[in-house]
Amino acid sequence: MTEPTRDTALVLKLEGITKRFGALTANDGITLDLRKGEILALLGENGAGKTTLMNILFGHYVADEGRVMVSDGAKGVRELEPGSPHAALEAGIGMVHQHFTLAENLSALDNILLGTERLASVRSARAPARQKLQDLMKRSGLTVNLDMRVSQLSVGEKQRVEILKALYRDARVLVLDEPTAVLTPQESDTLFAILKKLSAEGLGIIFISHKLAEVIASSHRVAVLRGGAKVADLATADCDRRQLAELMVGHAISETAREPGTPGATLFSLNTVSAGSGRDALRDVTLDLKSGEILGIAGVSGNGQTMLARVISGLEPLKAGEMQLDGKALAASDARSMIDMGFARIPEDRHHDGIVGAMSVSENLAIEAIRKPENQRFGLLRFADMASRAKEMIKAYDIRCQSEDSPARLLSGGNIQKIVLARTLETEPRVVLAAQPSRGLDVGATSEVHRRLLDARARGAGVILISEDLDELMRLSDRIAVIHRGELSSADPAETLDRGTLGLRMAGHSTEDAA
Amino acid sequence: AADPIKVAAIYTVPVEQQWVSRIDKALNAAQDRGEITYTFSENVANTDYERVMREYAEQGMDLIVGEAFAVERAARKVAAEYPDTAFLMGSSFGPAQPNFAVFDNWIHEPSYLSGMIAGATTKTNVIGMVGGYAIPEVNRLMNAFMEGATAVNPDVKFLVTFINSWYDPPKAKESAFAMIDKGADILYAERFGVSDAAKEKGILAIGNVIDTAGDYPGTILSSALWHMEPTIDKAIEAVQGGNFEPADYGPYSYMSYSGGSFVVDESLAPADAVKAAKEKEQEIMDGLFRVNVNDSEPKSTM
Amino acid sequence: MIRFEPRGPVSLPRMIGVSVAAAVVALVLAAIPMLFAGLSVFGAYGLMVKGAFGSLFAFTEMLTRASPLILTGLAAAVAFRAKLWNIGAEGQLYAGALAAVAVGTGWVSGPSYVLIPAVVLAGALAGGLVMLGPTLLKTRLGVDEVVTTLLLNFVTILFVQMMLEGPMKDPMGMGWPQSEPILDEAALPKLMDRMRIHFGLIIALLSSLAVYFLLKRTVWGFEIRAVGENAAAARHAGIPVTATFVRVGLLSGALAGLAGVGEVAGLKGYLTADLSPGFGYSGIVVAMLAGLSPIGVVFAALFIASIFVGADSMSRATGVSNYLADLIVAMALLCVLVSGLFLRFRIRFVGAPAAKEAAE
Amino acid sequence: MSDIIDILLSANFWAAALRIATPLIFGVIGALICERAGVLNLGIEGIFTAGAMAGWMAVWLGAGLWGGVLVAALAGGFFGLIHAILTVPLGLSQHVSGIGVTLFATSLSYFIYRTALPDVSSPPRIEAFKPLDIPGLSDLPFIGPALFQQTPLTFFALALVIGTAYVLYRTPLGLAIQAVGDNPSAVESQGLSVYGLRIGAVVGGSAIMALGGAFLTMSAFDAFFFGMVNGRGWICIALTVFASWRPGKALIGALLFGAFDAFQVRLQTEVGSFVPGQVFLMMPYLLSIAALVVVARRADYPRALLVPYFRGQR
Ligand SMILES: Nc1ncnc2c1ncn2[C@@H]1O[C@H](COP(=O)(O)OP(=O)(O)OP(=O)(O)O)[C@@H](O)[C@H]1O
Ligand SMILES: Nc1ncnc2c1ncn2[C@@H]1O[C@H](COP(=O)(O)OP(=O)(O)OP(=O)(O)O)[C@@H](O)[C@H]1O
Ligand SMILES: [Mg+2]
Ligand SMILES: [Mg+2]
Repeated sequence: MTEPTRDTALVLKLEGITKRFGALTANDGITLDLRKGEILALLGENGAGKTTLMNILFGHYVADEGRVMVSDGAKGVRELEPGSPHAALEAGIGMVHQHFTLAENLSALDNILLGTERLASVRSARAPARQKLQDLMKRSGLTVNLDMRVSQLSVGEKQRVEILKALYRDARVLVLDEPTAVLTPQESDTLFAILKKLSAEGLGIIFISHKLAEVIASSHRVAVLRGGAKVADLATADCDRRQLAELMVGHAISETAREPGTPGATLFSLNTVSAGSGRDALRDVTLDLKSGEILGIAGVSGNGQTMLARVISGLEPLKAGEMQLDGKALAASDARSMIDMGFARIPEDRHHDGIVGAMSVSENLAIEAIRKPENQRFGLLRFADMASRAKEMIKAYDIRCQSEDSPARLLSGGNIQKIVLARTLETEPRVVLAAQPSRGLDVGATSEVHRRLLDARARGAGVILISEDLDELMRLSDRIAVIHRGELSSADPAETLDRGTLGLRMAGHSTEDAA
Repeated sequence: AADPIKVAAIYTVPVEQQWVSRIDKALNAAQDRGEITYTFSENVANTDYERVMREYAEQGMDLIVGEAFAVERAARKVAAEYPDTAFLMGSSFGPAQPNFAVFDNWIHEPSYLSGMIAGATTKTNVIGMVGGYAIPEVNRLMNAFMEGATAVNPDVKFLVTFINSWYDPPKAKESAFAMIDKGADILYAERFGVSDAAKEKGILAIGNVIDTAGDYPGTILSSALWHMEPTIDKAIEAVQGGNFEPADYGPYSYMSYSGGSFVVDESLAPADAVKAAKEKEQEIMDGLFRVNVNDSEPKSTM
Repeated sequence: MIRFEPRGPVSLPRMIGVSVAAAVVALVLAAIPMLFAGLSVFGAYGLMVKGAFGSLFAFTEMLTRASPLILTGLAAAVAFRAKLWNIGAEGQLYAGALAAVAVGTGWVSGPSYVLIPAVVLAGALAGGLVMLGPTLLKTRLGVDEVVTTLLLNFVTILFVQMMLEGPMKDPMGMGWPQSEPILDEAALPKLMDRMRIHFGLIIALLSSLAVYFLLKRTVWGFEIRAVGENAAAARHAGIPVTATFVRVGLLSGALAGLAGVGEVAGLKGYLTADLSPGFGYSGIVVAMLAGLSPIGVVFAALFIASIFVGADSMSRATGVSNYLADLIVAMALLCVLVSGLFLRFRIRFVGAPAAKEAAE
Repeated sequence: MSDIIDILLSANFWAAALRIATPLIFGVIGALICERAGVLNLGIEGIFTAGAMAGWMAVWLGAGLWGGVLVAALAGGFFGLIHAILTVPLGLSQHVSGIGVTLFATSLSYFIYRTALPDVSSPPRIEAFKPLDIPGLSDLPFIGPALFQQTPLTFFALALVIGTAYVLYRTPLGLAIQAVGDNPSAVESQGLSVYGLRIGAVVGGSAIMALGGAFLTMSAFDAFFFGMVNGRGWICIALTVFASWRPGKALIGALLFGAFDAFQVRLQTEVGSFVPGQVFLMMPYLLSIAALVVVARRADYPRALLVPYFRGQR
């Protein structure tokens, strides 16, 4: 990529930002600058302080030390009023948060308009706004149905609304916190094409990502945070993946990959299963999983993956068809029975479905087996045993927490995922369902998840891996099936597939079309 | 005169409640005359009643007045433990030794007479009655009223509603409006709000316990009034004289003791009806006629 | 700008200090209406303390009033732990009282050791059953339980009135809508001669310990906490969410029902439709003051009861309108509520147009 | 059966339904505004009482009827502000703060009333609002008597429904209120103040609730009584859910409840001799629950209802 020259106008400067949460120093004297038309990637492990830094920039948090400078047209730079998102917006900073900040009960248009008009106005001026947005959408390629309620939009569309919110206010700096974590490869590609176009028009962009490939492909410059401090600030052209990964974690990491294996007999299968209704429904899905294999499920988000995971997790009743384990139809398929039959289920939304944030790490580790004799006797909990088992798991899975008694809510995403892994895999399950298991995790945590899944496979378990990350699927899966509009294709050996074919199938073209 | 005696009253409802306001009025009058010092607790919850009684007794009250209706057992027990204090309690039961006297609003006699007036005055032969709760103190007066009305006019029909609150004038008013829609041209105003409906729709109302003729000129046809002065004054006199007896003070609410009175707006009632009622009043005073006491819940008759 | 910073575990002296400070602020505020009514403020405070603690009688009265509050407070605490918003303790209390009376007035006969447990169980069961409806409507049909429980209060109390004017009316009651008296064998024992304090207090204290134990140490308690904190994750982890809600609903209703049992079988001896001066609603306040802690509920109930009984007695001694008592309780409640912040957070006042972050 | 139809066809019946509904309309609209912004306001029962007392007292002291309405709204706003401060920036439990406000507003109103008017065996009266009698319109068949027996406050309530719907759906302020009840961070990230919006909504909503109380003492009746609010506030909380937080449905819900109530009064005199009166009194509550069961599946909760917002909290 052609880089904006160093003397292009400075649009933003962070000077010596330090932020502490109690004993924790989340940001440690960070200095960072951004030029007009520049795309800066911000890298770092989970918990390195990326989001915190951006929140300070946008005025959600106030830094303990340091200041934020913004360009002020011809007059050079001035200090941004700390702690005021309003001031940040006025100064032309737009932010797309790590978690969507959309009111789901309003239309896309109203979300974009929110806060741009005087509250005392007697009428919301929707017509002129619509006009401006239409132009903006045409220019940027970010198209959404402006009148649809946000709750009806797909994840990708929501992401676009978030960016439109910033552009509508004529942002000069756009910050995106992990914008691709929930996007499909195609959506990510489109997004970066748009970002490049916008940067060419002079927008300064900062994006946070854990996906090194896109960082390398799409940024001009990379800044790496580790433990709250900036450890590197390089031109992208000067670095490679391995180097960046090492900078992030501070040591070399090995990427795990699948060894060839010999799958056993069919272990678990779905026969013409239908479930759910509407967008995310499953239609006549047939699938078979052998022991000792990883079966990958690829697909663009919103095509029924969530429903498939819910069905196998025992959270959704079947409308038609049946599930079989060892060739016998399952008698019951609620969550409890699935656990008892040896299913390990890793939910796609680990905060929402994976942990009870207010309960302790130890309780979260025991929750699926709370009625098992090792955790209770006569209905009374055995705390000492729970704690000692928790300590073992914390060690074995390298769960970083203050103690087994701290609330799980305080842990980082990667460590929360490790809690889920520990409690589900510890029981040596026969079937593992992993839904988007590395979403939002840093490279270190991701490789840990991969290692665990491969270990389960090596032990003879069957693993169903639902993912939108094609690299991950290609690296881990023995066979890959594609889900599209609630229908599942037959699974083909991973060796016979490439990204292109998968991409076409995910977009709904049949194999014949592809050939 | 003697030193004023200390009197406390305990009401389970606010003092605005018609019933209780009559006691309050009589006690205030006695205080104004310098015979007593008077203090009261209003809106006392059922559970707290016994504690309040004890606190007043402990404070050395000479006379404690109240309503024991929903707290009979507790009230009698407390009274027994404070034999030096005189208790005069509204009660449906009898007096008890050594110090528990009872009273009640025995104004069924004037109620009967106001019923006679209403029965003779109604043109539609429909009378609406709105009450708070169907308790004996209310039922008794309504029944006497209905009996008086049917005595002079066997064709009269009654509409009865209870609003389940002592204090919801808007609701009482709505009930009254509903009755007017059904043809009632006289309303028996047991609760606040009923006479307002009558006044608004230009029909007549019957007053109960308190005199509201001044508030609704031209609307109050007749009223059965309750006067607590005879009862209270008797009790104060007895306490002052040191000869308080656990008697039934109920009869002091009878017309013959001026505890109850009957008033009629003669410009609104037919003259012969007034005459008949006055004659009946005299019979009652002379002990020649007894009004039935019927505590059962009155029901609509149409 | 105010800035909250979360604190770690709270030390006992700090807790006492903050509580005392809250009480002092509440009393200072209470001085405003007292002055408005023309009272001598310090005299009035003295009378308040005397009214709640000044004699054995005052003290037992305070405990008597606290007993139902402990139980309704527990009812709210248990339900709220599971995020089952039971605002219907008032109705459940009446249902419990009605059942206690139905069983305890001669429907069955027998010695005390049979009748008392029968009355207690009947009351608990009735309270639980009243809560079962809203719970099932919530879990099966998604009907908001705040609303159904609230509305059922009115329905239940009307039903009680209907019973008291109909089949359960005391034939010896001179027409008053009240139940027959509870048999002596079915009445809860008094704890002290000549005082009103009764076995309901013991039931309340034992319930508090039992609920503490349940939540803290049992599988069911674990499941209740998990469902309350994150129902979706609990379901994913195989916890029977519906069954847990039903259990919590039954338990919460039963505790409120026990409060009704205490009031009729321990205190009054028979049932009238004005049995409770809003104990069910106060229970919510008690539970929240206690931070939903079953042990804390006992202290919160004692606090509310002593303020009320003390202020009520003071109003009587000074001849001021006794609505003052409710007013002082309300002000104390608001003060204590705010003081909770000082326990959970370190509060800093800082300059600058700052946005400050807070965390639990 | 034909009696029932007669009742339903009578204009007076619908006039009564609208009259009974009026305080509820104020209450539901007020509660709806608070809840749309994410704050449950159980202070409503006390705010009704405060509005009833303050409005009445102002008129009694000579403020004039509309002056009284203003005073009632200010009183409601005052208690709303207490609730708002406790629940929004301080993030305290909305349930307990609401019940605390109910206790506080009720007892303060009673205490002030009794201390100001210590000796009232017959409560003082004011000259209350009179039904509007608009020549021509009042004489229309059916509509005339049903609509034009009403006092100005009823028309004010109807106008308020339309106004609230307009503000909520058509103005930037309304959009912001809807957004802050759904996802406060959406509001904050667009540079608006979450606290400002929520506090404003609670204060405004409470002021409107108080008008429901004022209607009781200044339109439906002309004096203040203890306990006269009689659970009307709680009903509004229920109706808000029934209305799925929409002003139009709120009006329908309040009217339905008013109709149930007007109907039960009429039915009670019809067949009261066979059925205990309580059965009729239960009817509005039971029918409300039944109505709720019907709409429950579609209820569209403000997602942030009951959830306090702290900036930057995880
Ligand atoms: N409000 C807060 N209170 C306490 N600690 C916080 C708060 N916000 C962030 N932290 C802590 O600060 C550290 C940095 O968090 P931050 O969210 O900035 O990480 P991140 O680099 O964005 O990680 P991820 O890649 O997981 O998004 C973490 O340890 C986190 O737990
Ligand atoms: N996130 C939530 N928040 C609040 N309530 C919830 C939540 N999730 C579920 N519930 C309530 O729990 C009820 C029960 O859910 P569900 O029947 O799926 O549980 P379950 O685990 O299958 O229980 P069981 O197997 O015992 O029937 C739901 O109808 C709903 O009312
Ligand atoms: Mg982050
Ligand atoms: Mg289920």
